[in-house]
Amino acid sequence: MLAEVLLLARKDLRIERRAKVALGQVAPLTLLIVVVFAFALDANAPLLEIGAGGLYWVAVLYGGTLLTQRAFELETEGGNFDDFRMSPIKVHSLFLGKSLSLFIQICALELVLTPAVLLLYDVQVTDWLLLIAAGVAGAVAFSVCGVLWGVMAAGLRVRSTLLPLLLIPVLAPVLLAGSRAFETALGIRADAGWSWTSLMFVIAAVHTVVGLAAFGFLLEEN
Amino acid sequence: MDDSKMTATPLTRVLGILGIVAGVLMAVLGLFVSPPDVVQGEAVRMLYLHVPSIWIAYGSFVLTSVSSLLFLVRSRRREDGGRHYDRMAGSAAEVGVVFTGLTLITGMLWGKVTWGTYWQWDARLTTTVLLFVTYLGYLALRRLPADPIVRGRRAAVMALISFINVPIVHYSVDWWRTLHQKASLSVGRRPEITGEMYWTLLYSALTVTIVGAWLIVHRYRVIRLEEIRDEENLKMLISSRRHERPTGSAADGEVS
Amino acid sequence: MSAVVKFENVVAVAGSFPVLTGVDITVQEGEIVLLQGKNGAGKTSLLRACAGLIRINDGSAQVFGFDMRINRQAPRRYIGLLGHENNLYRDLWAIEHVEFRAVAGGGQRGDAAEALARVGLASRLWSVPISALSAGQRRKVAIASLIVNRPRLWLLDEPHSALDAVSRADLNAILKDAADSGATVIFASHEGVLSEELSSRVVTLRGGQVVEDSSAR
Amino acid sequence: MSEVATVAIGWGLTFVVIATYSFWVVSRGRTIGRELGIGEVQQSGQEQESDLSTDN
Repeated sequence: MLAEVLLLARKDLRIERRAKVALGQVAPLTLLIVVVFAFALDANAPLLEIGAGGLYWVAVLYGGTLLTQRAFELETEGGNFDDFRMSPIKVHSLFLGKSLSLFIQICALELVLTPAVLLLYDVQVTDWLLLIAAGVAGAVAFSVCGVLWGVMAAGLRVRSTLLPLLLIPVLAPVLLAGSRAFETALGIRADAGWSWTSLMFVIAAVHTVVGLAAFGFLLEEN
Repeated sequence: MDDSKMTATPLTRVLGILGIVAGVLMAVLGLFVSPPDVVQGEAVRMLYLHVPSIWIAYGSFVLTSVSSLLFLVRSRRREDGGRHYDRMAGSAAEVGVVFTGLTLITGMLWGKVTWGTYWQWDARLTTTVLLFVTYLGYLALRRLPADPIVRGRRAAVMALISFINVPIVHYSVDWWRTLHQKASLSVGRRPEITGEMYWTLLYSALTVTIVGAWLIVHRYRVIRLEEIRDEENLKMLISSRRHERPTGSAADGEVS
Repeated sequence: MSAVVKFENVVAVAGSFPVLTGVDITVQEGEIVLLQGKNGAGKTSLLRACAGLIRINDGSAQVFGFDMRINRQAPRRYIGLLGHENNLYRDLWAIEHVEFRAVAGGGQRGDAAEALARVGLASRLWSVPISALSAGQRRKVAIASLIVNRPRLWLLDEPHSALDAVSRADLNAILKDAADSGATVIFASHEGVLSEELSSRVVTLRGGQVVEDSSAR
Repeated sequence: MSEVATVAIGWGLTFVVIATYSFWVVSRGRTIGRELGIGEVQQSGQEQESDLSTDN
């Protein structure tokens, strides 16, 4: 089981290393979002500082959605899921393998985005441990939900618009928790940062269980 | 299930008339008979719309989730492959979305009068708007043309996952807002509902339930008619394909 | 010898279009069956139905004895499917792609080199991204990905497309070897002449149905 | 906007929304019903084809 998960994840990451879509296109795009936020908010320093946590997670949400679409795009090369379904890899490993590779890509995205937000929005980190924990928690939740809702929308014709519509309402609580946790870590407000981080892990756990149960079913049904 | 070509039958006619009469009575009761609130004055009359709509919206989504579960569990045993449950889930969801929309409209109007702003990020309304978008996604998923069973299964799984999500959304939004409200003075406490107001509210809830039920039954039948039409088109397509002539065939060039 | 594929009056719908409108076909082990028919006659859909990739709406369908209306995923581990388009990971090298398929199917990484050699892909092309290969070379990589798992039922959709004469002969030899060693091969093809001398049996499809079945034997 | 006006708008809007939705559901049921009930007899295959595409 673990071998299959690592096999699939390694395959995805090798494709990513070759194609450089995640770091080559999605990361710069999310950096652009962070800059554009400043344009929108008229580079109003206090406002950007207060909003830093929230804007960061909106950028990650946007990048995460694109990475989720990309993760399934490469499986439906010929326009259908046939080979992915015919794959002798067990369905649970497919789900966890895809989630693992998406998780690593989202973490890479966050590693690029965090310094940018800290510099551009001129905020200091008061609690590094909380910042990292929240970042990881968000990445786990984003990747697991992304793979679950991604497979539901991926095989369909209108997937590029349907996936965000299905995914973002589900990720709204994660965005909420992530923002509050980051604001605590950045010392912008005294809030229960660790409780928000654990909430994100709970959401990720719930979706992992649901994903393990429903992934095989959804893979067949589109 | 009767195969009535129209969606009206004796049952729905009775239900429909009842709904209209009850509706008129509700308007009279809610707008004129029941007293204004000591604090909110006339604005409290929004209560008789807002609370029942939330009630029916959540009720419809519960019905959708229960039907979806039954569809997934029972589809093998029923001779119609559980499609009855799938249709129920679809019709309840759509009616639920309509009432969630009404909840938002009445909620915002009421908020404007009592709190002075249309949108005050109050926990309940924020959760409702997320629910609204979630089930709009569900309806979008149902609209994609596919084999009824395949579409049904896909929609059923989404309904169940979305239902599991409701408490998560509810909890996180509640927690977020209570933190916030503790900081600022909490305004707009619940008006005490006693006496005439209480009965009016109860009556309104009953009326809206009748209207909701009437809508779900009709919407269910529309889905059933759509399925009959699709099946007949399918039979027509199958027979036309079987009679394809060897040379230039009538149905040429479609996807193999 | 039990029948590998046994379809009776099978009807299947993709989206809202009836791709199979009542198919009757039985294939025994070791047979090589050619599916003929115009574009849109249902060849691809029949192959995908055998692989359990589409829902059977009506009729009875069995592959390796599994009832395809109850659990259509069951026989997949014995089946190799070569789709109309090569479902290849274009960013991987040829060898990496086939190695992934080999290990995923429970085989060894080494099997990949052997499979690529058998399909006649020049070894200097093995460590080249698939996106840089020609259509014929990509077809060989796809065929190698199928061979490497040594399936018992081969389902091939236009396998000879984009292959030159030499490669076609190689492919025919591979298919013959597979059939001789007990595998069953069903392939769809346009080029009637070339494929007929290879297959033991020709089945013609039209309008989603089998209209001719020349059990040559 | 005075309280009475708000209440009037609230109730008005609610009844309008419910009425239009009910009308839409019933009329959609009637059109498809008529199409199925009478549709097959006179309409040629082609016309029914066009109905199909406009509907879903």
